Amino acid sequence: MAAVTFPKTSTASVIDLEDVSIGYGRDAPPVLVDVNLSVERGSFVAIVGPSGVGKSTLLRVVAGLHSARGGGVTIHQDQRPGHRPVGLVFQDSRLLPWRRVIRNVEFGLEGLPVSRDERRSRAEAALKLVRLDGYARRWPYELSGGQRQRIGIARAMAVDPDILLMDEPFGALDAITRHNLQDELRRIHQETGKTVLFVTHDLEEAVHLADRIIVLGGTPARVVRDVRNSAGRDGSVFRDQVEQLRSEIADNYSI
Amino acid sequence: MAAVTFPKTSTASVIDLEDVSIGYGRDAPPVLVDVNLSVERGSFVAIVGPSGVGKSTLLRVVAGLHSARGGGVTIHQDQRPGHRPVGLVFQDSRLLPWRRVIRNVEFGLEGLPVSRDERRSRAEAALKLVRLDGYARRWPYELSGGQRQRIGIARAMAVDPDILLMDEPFGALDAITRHNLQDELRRIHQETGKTVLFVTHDLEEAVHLADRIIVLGGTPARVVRDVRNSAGRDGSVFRDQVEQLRSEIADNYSI
Amino acid sequence: RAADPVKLEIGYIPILAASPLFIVDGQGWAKDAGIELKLTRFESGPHAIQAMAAGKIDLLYAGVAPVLVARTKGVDISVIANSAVEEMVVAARGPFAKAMGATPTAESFKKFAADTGRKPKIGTQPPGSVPDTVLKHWLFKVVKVDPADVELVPMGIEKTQQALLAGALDAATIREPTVTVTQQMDPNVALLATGAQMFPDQPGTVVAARAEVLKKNPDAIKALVKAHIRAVDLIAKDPAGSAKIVNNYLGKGLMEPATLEAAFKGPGSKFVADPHKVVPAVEQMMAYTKEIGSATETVPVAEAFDFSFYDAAAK
Amino acid sequence: MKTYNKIALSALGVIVFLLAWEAVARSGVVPARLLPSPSAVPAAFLTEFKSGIWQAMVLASLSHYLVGLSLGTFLGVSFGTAAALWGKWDAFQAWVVRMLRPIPAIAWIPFAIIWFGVSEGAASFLISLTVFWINYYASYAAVRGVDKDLIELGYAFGQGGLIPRLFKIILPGALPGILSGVRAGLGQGWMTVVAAELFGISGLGMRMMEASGLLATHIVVLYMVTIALLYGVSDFLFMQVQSRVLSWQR
Amino acid sequence: MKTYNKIALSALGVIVFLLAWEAVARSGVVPARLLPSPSAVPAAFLTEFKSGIWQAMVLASLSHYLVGLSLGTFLGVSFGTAAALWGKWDAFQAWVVRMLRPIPAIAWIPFAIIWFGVSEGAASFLISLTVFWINYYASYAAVRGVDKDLIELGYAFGQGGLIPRLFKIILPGALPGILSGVRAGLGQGWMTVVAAELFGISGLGMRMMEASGLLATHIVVLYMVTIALLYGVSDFLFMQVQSRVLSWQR
Ligand SMILES: Nc1ncnc2c1ncn2[C@@H]1O[C@H](COP(=O)(O)OP(=O)(O)OP(=O)(O)O)[C@@H](O)[C@H]1O
Ligand SMILES: Nc1ncnc2c1ncn2[C@@H]1O[C@H](COP(=O)(O)OP(=O)(O)OP(=O)(O)O)[C@@H](O)[C@H]1O
Ligand SMILES: [Mg+2]
Ligand SMILES: [Mg+2]
Repeated sequence: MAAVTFPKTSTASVIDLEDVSIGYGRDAPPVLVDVNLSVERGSFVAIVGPSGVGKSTLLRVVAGLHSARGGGVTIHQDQRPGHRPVGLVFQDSRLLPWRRVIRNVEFGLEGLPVSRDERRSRAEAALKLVRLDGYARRWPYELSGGQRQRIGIARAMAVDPDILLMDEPFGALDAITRHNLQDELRRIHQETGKTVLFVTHDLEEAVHLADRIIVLGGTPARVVRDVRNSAGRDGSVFRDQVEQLRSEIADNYSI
Repeated sequence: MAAVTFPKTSTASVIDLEDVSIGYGRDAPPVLVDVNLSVERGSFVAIVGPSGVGKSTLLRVVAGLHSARGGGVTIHQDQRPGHRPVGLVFQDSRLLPWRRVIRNVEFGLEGLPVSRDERRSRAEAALKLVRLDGYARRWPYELSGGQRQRIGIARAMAVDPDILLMDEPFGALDAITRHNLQDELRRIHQETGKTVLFVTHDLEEAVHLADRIIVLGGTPARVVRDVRNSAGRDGSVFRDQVEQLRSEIADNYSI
Repeated sequence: RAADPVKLEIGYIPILAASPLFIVDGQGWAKDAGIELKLTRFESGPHAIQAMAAGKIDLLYAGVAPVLVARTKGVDISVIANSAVEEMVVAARGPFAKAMGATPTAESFKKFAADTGRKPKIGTQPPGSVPDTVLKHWLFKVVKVDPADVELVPMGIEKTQQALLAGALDAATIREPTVTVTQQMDPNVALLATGAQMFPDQPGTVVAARAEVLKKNPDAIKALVKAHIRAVDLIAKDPAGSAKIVNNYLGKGLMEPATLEAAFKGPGSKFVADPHKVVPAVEQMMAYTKEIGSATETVPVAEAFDFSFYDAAAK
Repeated sequence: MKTYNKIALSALGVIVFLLAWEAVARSGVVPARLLPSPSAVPAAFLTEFKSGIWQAMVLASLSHYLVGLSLGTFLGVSFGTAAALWGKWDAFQAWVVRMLRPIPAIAWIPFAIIWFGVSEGAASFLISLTVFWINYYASYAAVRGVDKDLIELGYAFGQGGLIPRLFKIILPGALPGILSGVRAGLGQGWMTVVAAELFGISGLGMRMMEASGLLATHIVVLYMVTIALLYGVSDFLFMQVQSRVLSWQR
Repeated sequence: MKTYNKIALSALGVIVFLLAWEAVARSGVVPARLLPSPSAVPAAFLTEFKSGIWQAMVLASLSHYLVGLSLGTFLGVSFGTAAALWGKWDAFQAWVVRMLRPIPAIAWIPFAIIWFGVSEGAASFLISLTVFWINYYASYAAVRGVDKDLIELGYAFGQGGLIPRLFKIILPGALPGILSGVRAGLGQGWMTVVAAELFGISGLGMRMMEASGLLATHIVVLYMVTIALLYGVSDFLFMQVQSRVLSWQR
């Protein structure tokens, strides 16, 4: 679980993947190969690609949860007291069933040098952010799908990480809630300079939020496209960008 | 688990909800109230509404998995041999972890008067439909999020139901896979005349697929809008319809 | 004999006093008399009595005490012959054995308690059993020990010797063949009192039968008692030969026949087949049991005995 | 189901059971001297209670039981969890455990005597042994079955170290299984109390053996009922606590 | 961990255990007559084997064990599952179970004798009893813990009837917990074999008690080791089967 290096020096790139290949099991063919990716500090990177291409797998490797088969994974991020360097939103919401909502949100704060009161107030703030402040005392099973997903977002936000890894965080949300949270995320990103790695299926969302978009494709998958993006929220530049991505993905659609 | 009536007579409406109110627990306030809904045979109805409004709950009541607190729920559907009257795609994929993919897809066919070979071939066809024919022998934990969701769709398709209840079935899918499956679903709907009840967060998807759109909103939630929809796939009618729905939902957005 | 053999199930406890039964079976005397024996072994008297009360066992080689108790509880069984008397002895080990010397006295008990700062622990079986009664008789009637100077620990038969050898007990009431075995294993184990010293004519193992069986197969029982008498005689005449036969039933592969022979010749082995001879001792013991409060009523002892089979067989 | 319905059903169950027992005892199918009817129990209780024996025996056994139970449960859960967590330790101890596991309480008695003498400690030791094994296996399986995804979640949020992983993920996740072992041990402990008092340690078990030797079956049954009540109450309380602890389970 | 690493570690564990035992036996900490050294076992085995006693006893006990184990496991899983499934039945039997549960094997012996006589059946009955309880509680908890969402899934796909629900959802879902109970019962059965052969039924237990009564401790230890091996092999095989059956568990 610790094939990731955390060097002390702070450089411009926060995440460095060099010739990384990733696979499950010993003998199975690799899922991802030749991944070279260097993410600048403070950038907002979206990852898109067909279902099953390896987006979640890539995120898990960056988070240090899965070791790469080959190549080098480096995270340049110091540990600030009271924060976790990395916060992860899972594709499945993955709440601890034996903790009430508020305690699930506090989970990542435990073990940090943070007082009990601060922990609680940060968790409450995160709950408010995802508009679930009335649900603090519920059990996870008493939530709707979208509510569960938002608790997962709140949990990652509560640790106030420098690197935010999000695996389709808004997938189960209705348009309005989604827009609200997109706006919040954009605001937080701009105000705090967090680095965000964001997996999404919604190309509009990718173009709308990210300043860089990575397209994965092929079997085994590799980075087939890496675009700088500065299309605004609407207008023809935006449309063009989305359409271009769509065809890009379609060309490399194989899974 | 059986508060749903299945009368023998076959009328134009397949699902009839009269003054239904629904809640969890004994004393908690109801989630849905005054739901009056009658779904015509062969129609394609989309249900939209904010996260946590009660869409999944409504589907569970129609499927007979949760009893309504009050009012009448009637399903007018005969049992055809070799088919289930109702097929349900869950919001979470809900696969049986101890069955391989193919056996998960076969699940609903067991107990039907269908030979072992036919069962297998129908399951394989359903797997092919969701483009996962190479994954038959995998365990559920070896799948990506979108793959799991597609197995859930295949399972519901395999029983060839007359009423298809789908709870955000394409939520975790990339644009292309999603479009492919949307087309498949539309084709199946048109060819077989299945009745489809479809929960989605994607208003474009709703307008694109459904011929009727139900908007839920408010606390406790009720049907705030019930629109016939015949906007095509693109063009200004389509856009207008989507925009109108968006504002409709925003007006009744309270959760 | 034209008739089918009579089938009899006999229960026993694996002690030396059951030897006549082993000889009867081993020599084929029962078969000769047209009886088919099935021997069933029990670890303790109570289980055997329970099996008998449930009608699963016809005859039983067991201590006289459980048989009498069973009668008071309405189990219709009678003693038809005796097997052995004066079985229990008191064996001691370690410092306690040394402190007691050749003749234990009340003073030596007191002195041991004073010297070591603890009461000697003596293992025996639960109250109401023969070992407990005769031990108490020896302690409080014969040696006249102050009850405050000893601690009696009731436990199962074979736990007693394990605890003795492990040093958890200072002394214990044991019987053959474990007396011999224990002494062979640990030469420091000394006999403090013989059965006769503990309680003169100390009653021991008897042969008991269910009344129903007695009624149904009087001839077979008579023949069996006859064989039993013959076996008792054989043990006295030929302990070595008997030991070989008995070894097949008792400790086969676990000890040598020589050990059994030594046990037959030791002070803890006295076989008496005549039930008449034990009645007075049993009566005395019953009286004493009541005196020390282990039993609430005295059992009419003579009624528990059915001498007719022995008398007929011994003629 | 409503709570009072449950209580009524339970009471009904006990009544049916007692009536069946009384009927069997009276019918003579089972010899009365082997199975006294339940109506004989109150009288037996009064005698034993007045003489003070009942209280003394209950207290003595209760103390063996509690010590043995806590020790066996604690060690069983600890060793079971440890074996499930560390593959190397598991492999190392697997066959040693297989050799020690089937040794019955009776065979441990000599060791109990050697290590503890004829003392309360020996009885507690024997009780803790059986309780230990049940908890060992239950915990082992429960810890093995903890959702790997949740462990991954722990690593993702800095709770991957041994202590937080153990206390925040593994033990809570394994709790239902562990508690089922504890519950089974609760009863197994009482089953062993009797065997553990067979060698001179006073308590319910010893009194029962004494009474059984004298065929005083009504006394035996009295103590059986006593054990049943003691166990019944503790099991009931345990279930109450468990249903609170596991209230997240639906 | 590689398989051969595992095997090496296990072998190491057993060797360390045997050496420690030999050391204790030789050191005299424990009187030699109470604990023979393991090196005395082969000689004892030869004697017993040549006389044919060993084979006879092993076969006899094995048959009691197998019958008791299968019966106890089957009934325990059945009753535990039933109680977990039907609230009414659960409430009805809850307190009756609480009364019967703590009754030790020894106290059941009279009933075993009454119902089965002094026979193999009685021994199997006693073994099945302890095995029953362990499986009862393990199954109860396991069935209770089955994911309610999966049961709902069953209803949604026409598998809500008792039979399909039970065999397609509940039992597979509860399987890890049930198997942990079966495994614990596997050992508990051997622990009870000895107690079950205390009253005239021949087998390992009886032979051990006989030897123990005559202080032939090397024979006692021989049979302990025999039981350990029999159990060890069956537990090992069980684990192999289990890891195949639960291969979906990651
Ligand atoms: N088991 C439960 N106990 C109590 N409340 C519940 C339970 N399940 C759901 N709820 C509540 O009922 C409401 C409706 O839930 P439901 O799952 O139907 O929402 P939904 O419309 O499907 O939302 P989403 O789009 O997020 O999936 C929510 O507010 C939720 O918190
Ligand atoms: N535990 C596993 N064992 C074997 N293969 C796996 C495992 N987990 C995932 N895979 C395979 O690896 C590939 C990549 O999976 P991953 O979850 O990264 O996809 P994804 O890009 O996140 O897809 P989605 O958009 O559907 O979530 C898939 O083909 C999947 O089947
Ligand atoms: Mg994914
Ligand atoms: Mg929902």
